[in-house]
Amino acid sequence: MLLILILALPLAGWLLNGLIGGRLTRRAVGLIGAGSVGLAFAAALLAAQQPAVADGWRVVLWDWIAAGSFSVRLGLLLDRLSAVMVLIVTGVGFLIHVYSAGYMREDPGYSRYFAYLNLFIASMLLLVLGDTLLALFVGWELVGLCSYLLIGFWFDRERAASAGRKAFVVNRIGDAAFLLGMILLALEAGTLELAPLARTAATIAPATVTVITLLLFAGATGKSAQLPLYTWLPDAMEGPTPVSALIHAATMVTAGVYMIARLHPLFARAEMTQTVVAVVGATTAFFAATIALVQWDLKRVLAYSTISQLGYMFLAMGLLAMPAGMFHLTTHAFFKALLFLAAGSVMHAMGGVIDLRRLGGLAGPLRWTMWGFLIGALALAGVPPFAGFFSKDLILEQAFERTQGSALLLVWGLGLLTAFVTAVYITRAAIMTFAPPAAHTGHAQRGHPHEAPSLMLWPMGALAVLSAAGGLLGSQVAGRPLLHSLEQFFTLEAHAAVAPATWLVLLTPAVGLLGIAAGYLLYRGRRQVALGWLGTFFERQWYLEPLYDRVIVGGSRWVGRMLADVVELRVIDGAVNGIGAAVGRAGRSVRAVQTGYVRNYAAAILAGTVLLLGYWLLLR
Amino acid sequence: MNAFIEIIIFGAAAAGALVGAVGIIASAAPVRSALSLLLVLGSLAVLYLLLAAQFIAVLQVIIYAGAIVVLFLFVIMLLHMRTGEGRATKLPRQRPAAMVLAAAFLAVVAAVLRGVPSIPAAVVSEEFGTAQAVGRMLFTTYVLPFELASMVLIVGIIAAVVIGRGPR
Amino acid sequence: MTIPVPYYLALGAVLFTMGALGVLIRRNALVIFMSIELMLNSVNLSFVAYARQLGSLEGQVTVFFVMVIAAVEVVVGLAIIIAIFRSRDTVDIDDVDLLRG
Amino acid sequence: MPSSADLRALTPELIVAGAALAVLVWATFLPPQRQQILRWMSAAALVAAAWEVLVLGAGVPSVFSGMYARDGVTLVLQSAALLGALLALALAGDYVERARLEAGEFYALLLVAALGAMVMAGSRDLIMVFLGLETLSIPLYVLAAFARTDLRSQEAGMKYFLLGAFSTVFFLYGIALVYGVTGSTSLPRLAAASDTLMLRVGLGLLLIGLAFKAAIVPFHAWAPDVYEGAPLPVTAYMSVIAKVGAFAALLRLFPGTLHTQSVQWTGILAALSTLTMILGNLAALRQTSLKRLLAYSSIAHAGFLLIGVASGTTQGASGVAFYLLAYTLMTLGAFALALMVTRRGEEADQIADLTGLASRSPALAGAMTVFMVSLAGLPPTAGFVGKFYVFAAALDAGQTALAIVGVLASVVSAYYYLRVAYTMFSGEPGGDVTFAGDRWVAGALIVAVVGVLALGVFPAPVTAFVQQLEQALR
Amino acid sequence: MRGWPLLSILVFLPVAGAAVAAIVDRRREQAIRWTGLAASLLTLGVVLVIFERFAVGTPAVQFEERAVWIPAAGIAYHLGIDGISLPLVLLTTVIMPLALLSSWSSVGDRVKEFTVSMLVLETALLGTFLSLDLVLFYVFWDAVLIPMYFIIGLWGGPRRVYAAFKFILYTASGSALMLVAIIVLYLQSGPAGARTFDWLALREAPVAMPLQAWLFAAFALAFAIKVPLWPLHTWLPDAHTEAPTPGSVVLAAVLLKMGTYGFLRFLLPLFPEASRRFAPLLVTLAIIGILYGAAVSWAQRDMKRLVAMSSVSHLGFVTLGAFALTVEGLQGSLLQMVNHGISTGGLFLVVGVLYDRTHSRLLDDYGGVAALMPRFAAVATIVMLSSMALPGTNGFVGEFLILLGAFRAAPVYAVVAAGGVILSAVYLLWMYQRVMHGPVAVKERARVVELSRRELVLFVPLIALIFWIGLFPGALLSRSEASIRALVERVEAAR
Repeated sequence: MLLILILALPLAGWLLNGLIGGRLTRRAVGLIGAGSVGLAFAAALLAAQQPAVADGWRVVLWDWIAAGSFSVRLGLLLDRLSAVMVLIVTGVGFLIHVYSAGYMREDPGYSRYFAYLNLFIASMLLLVLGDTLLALFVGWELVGLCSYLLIGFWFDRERAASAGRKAFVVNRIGDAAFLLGMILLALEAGTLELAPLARTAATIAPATVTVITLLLFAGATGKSAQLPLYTWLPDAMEGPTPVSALIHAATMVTAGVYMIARLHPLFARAEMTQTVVAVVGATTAFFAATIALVQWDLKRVLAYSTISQLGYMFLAMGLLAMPAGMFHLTTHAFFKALLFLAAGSVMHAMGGVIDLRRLGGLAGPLRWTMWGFLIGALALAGVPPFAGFFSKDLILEQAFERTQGSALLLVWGLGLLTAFVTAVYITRAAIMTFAPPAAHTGHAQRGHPHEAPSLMLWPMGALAVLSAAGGLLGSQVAGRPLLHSLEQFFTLEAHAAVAPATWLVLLTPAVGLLGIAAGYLLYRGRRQVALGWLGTFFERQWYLEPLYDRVIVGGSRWVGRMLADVVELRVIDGAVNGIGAAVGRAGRSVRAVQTGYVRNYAAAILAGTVLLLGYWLLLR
Repeated sequence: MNAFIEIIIFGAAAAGALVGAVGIIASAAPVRSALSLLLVLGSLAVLYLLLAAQFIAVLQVIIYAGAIVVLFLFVIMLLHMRTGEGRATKLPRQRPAAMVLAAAFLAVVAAVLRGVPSIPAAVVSEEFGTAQAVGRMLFTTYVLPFELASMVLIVGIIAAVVIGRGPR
Repeated sequence: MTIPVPYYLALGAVLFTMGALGVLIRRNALVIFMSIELMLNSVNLSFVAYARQLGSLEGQVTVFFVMVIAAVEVVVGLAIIIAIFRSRDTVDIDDVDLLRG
Repeated sequence: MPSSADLRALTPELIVAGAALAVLVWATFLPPQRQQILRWMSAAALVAAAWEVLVLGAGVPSVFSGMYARDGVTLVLQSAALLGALLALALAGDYVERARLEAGEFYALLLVAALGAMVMAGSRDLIMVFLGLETLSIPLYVLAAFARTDLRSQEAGMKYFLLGAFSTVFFLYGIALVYGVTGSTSLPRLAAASDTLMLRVGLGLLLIGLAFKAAIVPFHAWAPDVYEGAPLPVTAYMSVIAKVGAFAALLRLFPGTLHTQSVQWTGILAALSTLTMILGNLAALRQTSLKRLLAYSSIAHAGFLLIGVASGTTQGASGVAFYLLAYTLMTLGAFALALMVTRRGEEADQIADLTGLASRSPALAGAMTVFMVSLAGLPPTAGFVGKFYVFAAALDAGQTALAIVGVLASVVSAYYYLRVAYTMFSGEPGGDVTFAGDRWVAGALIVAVVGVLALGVFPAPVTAFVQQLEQALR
Repeated sequence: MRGWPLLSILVFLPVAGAAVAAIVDRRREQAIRWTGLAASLLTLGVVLVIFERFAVGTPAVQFEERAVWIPAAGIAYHLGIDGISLPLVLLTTVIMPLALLSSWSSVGDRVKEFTVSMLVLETALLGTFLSLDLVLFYVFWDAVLIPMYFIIGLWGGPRRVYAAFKFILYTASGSALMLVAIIVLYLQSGPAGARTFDWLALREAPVAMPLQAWLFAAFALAFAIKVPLWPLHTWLPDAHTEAPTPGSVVLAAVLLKMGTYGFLRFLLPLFPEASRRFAPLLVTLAIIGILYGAAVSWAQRDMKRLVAMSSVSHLGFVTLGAFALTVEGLQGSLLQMVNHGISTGGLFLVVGVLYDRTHSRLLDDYGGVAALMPRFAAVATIVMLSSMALPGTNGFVGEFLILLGAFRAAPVYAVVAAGGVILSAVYLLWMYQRVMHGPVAVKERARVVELSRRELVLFVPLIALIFWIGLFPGALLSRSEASIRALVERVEAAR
């Protein structure tokens, strides 16, 4: 019941806001929106305490699809893994709902916004709580839908609408692969239920497992914006900033990581896939970080940062360092949400301006925001004792351990390099935003930049605390509660829990601090540094974006037009019309035979006679 | 009948029929065509006699030569017709095509007729072909068609009345 | 019977063909009609010849009916030709071509 | 001399012939305004004859010294002929009186033509077939030219007559050759004859004569011109009655008499049928005149009908009979409607003249749609069932290609029939076009609509009826 | 009600309604409209009774009715319903009232003729789905053409005449050869006198192979044109584009299903061996259609054309499922027939709503409609998502089962077809954005008003069905399971 309630609360919020929200006051809408998620969070907290969670608490709702030998029921499953996710989703979700109540205060689509947001929470919860892969997939697609709706929330802007569409379509590409992987799994394992997966996975041939996991991972690259399907996430910044914080930083984009964690019995049996995941993760991490270095749009900096950090998580997942990956997922949810909310606060203050070149000097007017941003930035840069340090450090440690002595050590190297770049770009962003001199000459219509209302500040505060102290969840100091719980869940082959070498532990923060220093040196005084040809290379997204745009999008567009204008109209329909025209022409020429002259007709009769008699005589 | 005379008569009648046929289709003036037709009809009447069809021969003279050809001539006079084919033809290809078709038709028929084994003609009685013999058949076995023919004749009358009648 | 029956039949066939030729090449409706009469007569000749060969009177009876029908056809045909001549002042069959297509 | 049994078997023909004479004679004594009586008389005679046909049934295989039969073929095809004549009569009356044609003569000719078709159905001797053919044809020549001051009517009469006479000679020559081979003109004797080249030529020539009457390609060329030129009710009548007569004779001759040699002629008939369907349908595609359209339609249907004959089976024959009934109803129905469309009292035979008929009279438009759908061979109409039967017969006889050509030709035909239907429902009628008909025409229309639908939905009784001809052919 | 000939009542109820509508005075348009609606709703009621009483778990034909029709030719009036026809009958009767209701605004002239045409069409459609005698089936099959021809030709757009003729000639060509095949099937069914057109009997003794292949080809051609399967589809865009809204709705929702229904009802059981042998061919065409239809949709400027081409793509999925020859695929195929009816029918209603307001179908004439008609935008979104097969909607269940079944048959089928999953999002979202999003760009803003109450009523049942089938597909799947399973066994057995 409690489980169902977690899911039902945001759903109810969606229905209420969606159907009658237009007739309610803004206060009521906000209350329903945020309240339902808050209550869901409370319920989740309660549920997570239940002892049943340890072995997987399952509630079956109804038989869903049954055809032939395939059948699947719809149900919910709360175990150690999903509990973490549920708490993140409802918790961070609640904070962002509250923030949104302030941020969106003046928007005409207030109730629609909250309806979408509630639907998103419900979908995300379904994704997390689904007890079958199919239910997970339902949530998976529904969060994609909500993402589409929310990116394109200001649909009267062409760019926002296009960005939403792009997000959906790119995700669909991954989803198609996911779907195929899921179908193959269903056919091989005979079931899509998650609980017995550990058992059934063993019965599938290793090669098949590799295919299944690769397909599923392809789905994850879409949802979690990894190479090569990362391209939608930067564009998704067209949506309202709290949405970016919730969906495109804290929760939805991590679904791919969660999915791999969820299916770890499968991924654990597919070594080739593991390598692919790790390499893709590491590459993406570095790739996105370099791009973040040259972005002028604050939110895009954060977006690429998100992609980069997700790369870390996949790196961890690929190396089967799953607890570490999930830990980073958690801390990242905190500090990245915080960063986004801070960015939102900046936008709020600046009347929507987000271009780093037009900001600056906001340290004064936006003091609280600045502190929030800085905490988030330090966490991101991996500076102790902020949350990011613990998780990132753990990932790099384990990466080194597990790849030591193989060519895969390269991914560790990339991770380390990325940590440096990360520190540089976040320093750059912080300086550009808050350090003097101010590039803006005041905003005539809105007066001077002013601090956000408390409704927005409080959630930022809460997240700041979490970003600062979230590391405790995985720190020896506090007894590693989160990691401990997860390690019990992931029954992978035990890695000898050796204490990492000290130099390794210190390496990551050192690199981070180095990066901060480098960033300060480079960008102090809000210098706009171009990095030469390298900068251009990064800015063009390593020339991947033009490739996608011209070759893939342009190409398929051209194929579509070609088919529609030439093949369809000229060839296929042309053939059909040609037959019709030929019959018509035949009709006309047959009419011409009817000359009107009796003598011609008589000749026809005689000719017919000769032919008929001749034929009959020659007949056997 | 003397065989020699029979051959002469047949030859003359056949020649008359053929000449007449050519006359019909080749004469420029309709009157000559009509007269040629008369020649054909007469020749055929002679041949009918050779074929022991006295009654038919008589009918041929009375109905065909006597009535039908006269009717044709009447109409020709009535309409003051000259050839009616003065101007150049609109269908230049009709004539050669007609020649070819006619030749082909004749070839087909000839081929079949040649292939038929020649059976000697039946021996027939004196009665054969007389008005009594034919008449008896007409009123016994063929009474139904005979009556039906009368209906057709009535149609001929109606046609003459309705269509032959001048404009109102 | 000195002259074999096939001679008559051959003559009939030739006359028939000439009649058909006349129908096809002449433009004067009356002459065309005469050609048809020629064909009819050639058929009659065949009937009579066959009747002689078979020694059956049926052929001759048939000829009787053909004559009756021929007479009626002449009446109908001439009536129509006269009607056409009255309104068009021609009996050239090639000029009777209002209806076509 | 004929016995009383002979005469009894001939009652329907006698009634019709007698009525023709009576109408002709009485017409001269009637004042012009009372000509209606003639219509009633003719109709009564046709009904009586039909009644007699049904009462007499199919039990007398040979009367008048074997000249004539009152068997299944006679029964079924005479019924069709009388139905056609009756409907055509209903259509003609109003027109004849409006156009001030000689009513007595008109009805007499109509009745004699019907008599000719009836005789063709009952003939067991080629001489009778020939006479029947002429009894049928000559009145039609006259009727075609009946509007004697109208150039087009004259031309129609002239063309029909000349070509008709021309083709009749071929038919006669065929009789002569058959007679020469078999020594008889009797059909039963012909059935026993062995296959010789001479016989083939004879039969081929007979076929040509009948094909001309039925408007089968390439002997069809007269039909469109004559249909267009002849007065509308005459066109309607001849489109039906000539088909009935010709197909009656074809059935008697081919599946009826020559069934032992069916390999000989089925191929030829199939070829003719194919040609006819293709040419008839193609030429109809681009017609603008409704009369001419229906002319090509009648050619096309001759092709469909011939499928049943070409199958060479008795099922095919009964299929032809069913098809003839359906054809009679739907074609005369369509003509009835064409008759009702007039422009300032004149015939308005363009398809475009039907524009907007539906808004003036939805019932008429609906009826016409039924006819067009039926002509196109779509269910649930008589036309569909008829085609179904002949196609089934062809397939049963292994003539798959013929059936395929048939169904495809039907599809082509849907185009021009539905164009007519469409025209009625679109647009507004032209100002000077009126739709009117007397009660007779309306009655004929109702009979035709009900008949077409009834034959389409409940064909079983009529199927059973037409199958009575199968015994006669076996 | 036990013992009533429910199926006959079902089939002929609409025609009875048409008769009533025909005698109402033509000036009382509202009365005629209500008559039509009432008749179609009554029909729906009958179907619901049947749906409720339908025995689950048996492949047997139920509510069977049989009567002598043309004994001489072995033709019977034989109706029956099983798990395969039930969903389609339900679909037909659900769509019809909606189509009629939608005509209230889109059809302004000759209301009587229109209503009569639609009701006659419904009878023909129901008859097609319920006939178990091949001739009876053919009669209904062809009878569908006439009313549809008039609906397109009389109430359609500017090129309606061309479209109507193309529709009828194209589809009639296909069915013509099917008629030949039906007759041959009959002739093969036994010695003269013992032949039959009965589906149940013919199913028991499939004809031998070379002939079976030919008959299969003839039937398949007729069905493929109706579906329409690539490359026989070009009648569809024209017919859809020119037809009035209710015509497009019925055409898309129900008429196209006649073809795919034919696959399941006739091709597979009557020609099992040929079906197996030619399945790869049909699947290949289906997959080409999926991708091609989607690609071409994307390049359209005319909304109706776009939706029409999307039908080619969607029905490619249905065909794929059918010829995967697995229970999952066939179940999905059958369900997807219903789904496509709902979603594409809905899309045409959406376009119709827009067209009623602006009289344009061109994407270029729209933009920002969501700002003017938010409630409509929400409705359109749901319909679009259903068409895109988003999980939670009906489309997903069908597409998933089809892909599952296809994957089981041959993985490559599913892999290529999955491309269609992507492309459907591409063109639908593209259309949606062009119409709904961006700055307001419609010409006469004042006329673009929010959905009326009547229009809302149109969409409510569709949306309900979208979610009902999406979440509880068992109601339909369980009813068809036994029939589909028996069908697959039959095809499997014919080796």
